[in-house]
Amino acid sequence: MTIAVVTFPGSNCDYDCYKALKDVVGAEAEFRWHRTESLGDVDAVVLPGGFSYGDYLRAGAIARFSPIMEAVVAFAGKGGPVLGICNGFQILCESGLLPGALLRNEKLLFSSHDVHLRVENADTIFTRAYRRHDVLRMPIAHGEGQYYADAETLSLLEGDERIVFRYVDSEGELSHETNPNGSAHAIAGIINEAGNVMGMMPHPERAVEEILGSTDGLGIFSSLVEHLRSGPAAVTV
Amino acid sequence: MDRVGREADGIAGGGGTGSTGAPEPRAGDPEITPELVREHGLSESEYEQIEEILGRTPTFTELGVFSAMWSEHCGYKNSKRLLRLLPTEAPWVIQGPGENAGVIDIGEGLALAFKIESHNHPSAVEPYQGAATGVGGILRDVFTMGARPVAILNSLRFGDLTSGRVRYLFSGVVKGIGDYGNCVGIPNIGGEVYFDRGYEGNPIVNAMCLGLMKAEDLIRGEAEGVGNTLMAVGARTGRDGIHGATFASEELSEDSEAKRPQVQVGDPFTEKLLLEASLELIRSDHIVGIQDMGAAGLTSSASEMAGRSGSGVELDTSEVPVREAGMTPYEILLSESQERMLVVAKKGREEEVRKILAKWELEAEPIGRVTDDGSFRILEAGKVVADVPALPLTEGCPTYEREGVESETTKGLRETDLAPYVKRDRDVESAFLELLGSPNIASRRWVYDQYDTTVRTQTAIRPGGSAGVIRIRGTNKGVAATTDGNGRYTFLHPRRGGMIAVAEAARNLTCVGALPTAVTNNLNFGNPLKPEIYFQLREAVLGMADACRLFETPVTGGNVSLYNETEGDAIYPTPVIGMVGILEDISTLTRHHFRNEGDAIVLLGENTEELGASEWLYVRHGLVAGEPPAVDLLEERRLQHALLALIEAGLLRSAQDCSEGGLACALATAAIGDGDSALGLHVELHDRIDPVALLFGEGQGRIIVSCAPEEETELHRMARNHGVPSRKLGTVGAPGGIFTIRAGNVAIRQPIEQLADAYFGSIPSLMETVEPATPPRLSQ
Amino acid sequence: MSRHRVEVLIQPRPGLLDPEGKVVHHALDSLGFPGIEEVRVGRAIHLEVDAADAEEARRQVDRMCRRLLANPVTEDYEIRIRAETEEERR
Amino acid sequence: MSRHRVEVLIQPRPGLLDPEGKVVHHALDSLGFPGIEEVRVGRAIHLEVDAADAEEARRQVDRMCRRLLANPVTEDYEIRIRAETEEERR
Ligand SMILES: Nc1ncnc2c1ncn2[C@@H]1O[C@H](COP(=O)(O)OP(=O)(O)O)[C@@H](O)[C@H]1O
Ligand SMILES: [Mg+2]
Repeated sequence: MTIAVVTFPGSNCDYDCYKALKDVVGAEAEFRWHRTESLGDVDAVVLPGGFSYGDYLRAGAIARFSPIMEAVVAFAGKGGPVLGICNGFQILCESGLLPGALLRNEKLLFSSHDVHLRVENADTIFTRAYRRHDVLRMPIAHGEGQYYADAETLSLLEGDERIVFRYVDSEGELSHETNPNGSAHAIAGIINEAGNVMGMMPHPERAVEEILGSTDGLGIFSSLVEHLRSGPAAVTV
Repeated sequence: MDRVGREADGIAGGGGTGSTGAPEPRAGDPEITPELVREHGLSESEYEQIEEILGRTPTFTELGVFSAMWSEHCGYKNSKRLLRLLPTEAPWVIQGPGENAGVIDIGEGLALAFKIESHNHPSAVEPYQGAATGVGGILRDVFTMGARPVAILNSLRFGDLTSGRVRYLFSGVVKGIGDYGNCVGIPNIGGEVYFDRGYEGNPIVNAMCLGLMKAEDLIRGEAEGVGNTLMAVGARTGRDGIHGATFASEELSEDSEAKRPQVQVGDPFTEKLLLEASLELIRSDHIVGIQDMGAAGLTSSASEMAGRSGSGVELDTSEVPVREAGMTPYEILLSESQERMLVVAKKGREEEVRKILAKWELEAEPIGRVTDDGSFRILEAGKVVADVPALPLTEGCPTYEREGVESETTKGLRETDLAPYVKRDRDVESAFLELLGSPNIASRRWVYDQYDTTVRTQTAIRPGGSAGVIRIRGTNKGVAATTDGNGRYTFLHPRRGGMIAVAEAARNLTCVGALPTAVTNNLNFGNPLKPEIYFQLREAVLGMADACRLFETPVTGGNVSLYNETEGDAIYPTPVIGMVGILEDISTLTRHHFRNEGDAIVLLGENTEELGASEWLYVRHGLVAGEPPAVDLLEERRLQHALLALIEAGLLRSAQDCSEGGLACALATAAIGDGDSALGLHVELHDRIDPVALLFGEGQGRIIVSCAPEEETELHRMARNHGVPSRKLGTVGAPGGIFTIRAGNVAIRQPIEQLADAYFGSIPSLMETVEPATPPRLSQ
Repeated sequence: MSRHRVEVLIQPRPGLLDPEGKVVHHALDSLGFPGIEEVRVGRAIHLEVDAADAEEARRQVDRMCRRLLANPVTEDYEIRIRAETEEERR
Repeated sequence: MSRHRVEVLIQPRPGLLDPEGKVVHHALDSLGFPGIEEVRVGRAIHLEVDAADAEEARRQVDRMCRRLLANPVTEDYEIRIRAETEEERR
């Protein structure tokens, strides 16, 4: 089983994701350079955080045209699991694999601290290790994380339980103060209709060891690995 | 009389300009006049030395080159002799001062490169870009040594936040530092920021970077091997920041607007690519040297690389990739465009170098070669425009030892009798609340919330604790780092200020359980030609030297920023110490906040009756006066050893030192922690000291620790064995409980949540509710 | 072929909240500027493109906008041909 | 008094590095758009201000630019009065 971690020019969480997968979860992880046109034999893809192309123009706007993205879109189309974290989430929205967009944070400031997330849907291939309404703690670090979609899309997301994580307080309650960027419906992470592409702004790979302050992010990687171990064979693109 | 000397006496000057003959004046270049020389910041006697070295009149290009290399910034004219007083050696020092960054051995085949750098002047003009490019520069200093940057710190000083201009500078600087470091993906793990009207016109922006490498990967900035190829790597050269001095006083003309020095704009995206490409290059076998094109750009990088190796260089400016057409050799040599490197490639490997850069979407162009004639020779399309002996250029800068005299005004301020002020301020509770909300004591979360602190998944202690800590993957070790320096102390008593900066830095490191190991420093001072400023500089350096020697923390490098003045008013003399320490076993890591209800709160060290130079005096009386706290370095060292022993023995639950705001504020921050689980406390103080001094005095050498009640006896026993006074102050209270300190007949009694709100809310509310920050007014 | 100076104005779509505009509006108010009714902050991209004529330049830039420069989910754009020029760059 | 629609175009000063423009230029090139000679990315601020007349509106906005909207050290600005309008807002 192999999970590809894509490196775009300006990615800076690629190594962190790689380490979390390989050293902590014990999965086979490999880097893929953005200029590669094929993913090769892989079972899942992670689009890591960072500042691909410096976040110039709009976060993720330019990376989505990287040669490898065609392969990622095809892979996702065949049901291959794709996880986008932070900048990876932005790239997924820009490339149309996920609906909506990520705007500048409401207060226009970069925001870096631990947040609490409520698991809204524990029945996805990325969240089976959790229970519904578990409260997780992990860092955010972004300047453009305000999730936006039109009303219709939002109600679709709500109705289909495609909102996977919401920003809450430590008790699991919604409040304006704990929404760190002004996201619509306090959305921190969503999944596509087919259930194989998830994007989230917080950084689960930064919450996988005690020394980092939390291990709450582990479940996302272990859910994915568990799914791959029990699930179908690799999708080749 | 000021004493003048040449750094490298006996360096050959005169005559020999190599085989190519003296350069002809270049068409279009101005004539060398005394006026022009003055505009280049060179004194008459310095100019005479240049003529003597060359054996002729310099060309315009050569004049520019000398003026850059012999500037304060590159030549350390007024500080070099003082810097020699600092201890620089220890068995663990691999690379001391003189290279792009210092390097120490941290065991297991690993080395740590680190350095601090100032960007005060650029930040005063354009805070966002000034600070951003400051971070860019310090990152390059570290990765050109072959180390991967792993952490950033920043040390900042501004005027009072009540001024719109100050808020503009503050928010711009913080955003600049954040945007740059975040984009490159280097976590910020700490720093300082202070506000005092003494910095009103002249902010201080110092950035520090730490990098890790295998000791064997160390590479130096040397141009070796005759025939090897010089390559310009990274961003293109534009007219950024060219030699401001020259044009500042030029008569206004048609094209003076076009020629006016441009602000340097940082491009962190290119920096990230350059970082990856450089590390790949260094690990490859294709290059022998690499150096950042920092201050004075191509001039300093090329001549320093030649100077260090004793060889020569020859390069052609028409080969340098430029951003704008029509740039002169003078401009190309002195441009300070960012994100550029000078690389010495092995002859014949140019194509391989180019390929590595191309992978990262960057350019690498051959621009010259290494020679053996000791010359720094510049051509323009094959024609010589400058030919200067490299060693006198890089090492021959005249250095000065000046007269230093303490200012009478300062003496007067220091001798101010503070008793009447103490008498007037009997409401300790309101003083306490005001202090806790003072931007100099309140939480800096507003700042570090804008910095990525967790990228690279190695941050064990983020900003907000005593010192930042990162773990080192693949080992049990950790590295701790901090920056410290108190301008008020140094202003009122420079030598003590220098000592305290070192002592406090070491104390912060020991509080997390790290052994202080080495120092980088940034000397931020006013105009050294003024005797009272030179006095401050010399005294502060002497104090730092004593303390570094005693703590066995050699200085491996640093930076000097002088002339920090506006309209003749100097900033407070501000030596900033950047110190690193090692945790051999990261599981002993200790944090600053209390952990458990019922734990004993114990003070290590003695309370003193010292209120001079305190934040209390500034906040309550608007005064910067009095005698700064005394520091006994031997006692301080004993204290820190005791603390490390206690931590190693596993006795402590927390450790927090007393600094600005004194005992009361240290107790409050230990109780508040990161705000998520603030604990109450109950403390009784029985010292026979005026309660104001007891609560808010900034006496040195004190650490507040907490331990499980059953460990207290053992704690006192061990402290006694180390010759360190220890005594119980009180007990940790309940989550969300009451914070109570009784001192004689006065008391502070507040719900901890309320204190937490004051502590965290102060800077955000100053930044949000007052009229917005406004950009600078420039006459256009 | 001639060179065209083209300006692309990209603005947050009406109805979409514009956090930057809000902050700027508030700042102008508190600096005491009267009578400001609305502020919206967008991007202005200046391009120089070689094209057969102005119409062709516009068509090109329109494709750039749809492909990359503007995000259709959140932004509207407007293209303006500023000038036709063949003069040398400074 | 009437309402004026004003546009402020803010651009990085000539000669200053414009990293964003550089990256966008590069991206457009690699998307296969031909003939692009230069790209610079700036900001566009749209304001509606009440003022006695267009000249007065321009004066006001000019003061706003110098006070807040543009950074004189790194940016140039241009003010355009787009229209005089009293119609109701959408
Ligand atoms: N500019 C800054 N950037 C990052 N962290 C900062 C900054 N200023 C202060 N901090 C952090 O806030 C905490 C308190 O700082 P300070 O009051 O200077 O502590 P101390 O008195 O222990 O030196 C420290 O953890 C420090 O690293
Ligand atoms: Mg401090």
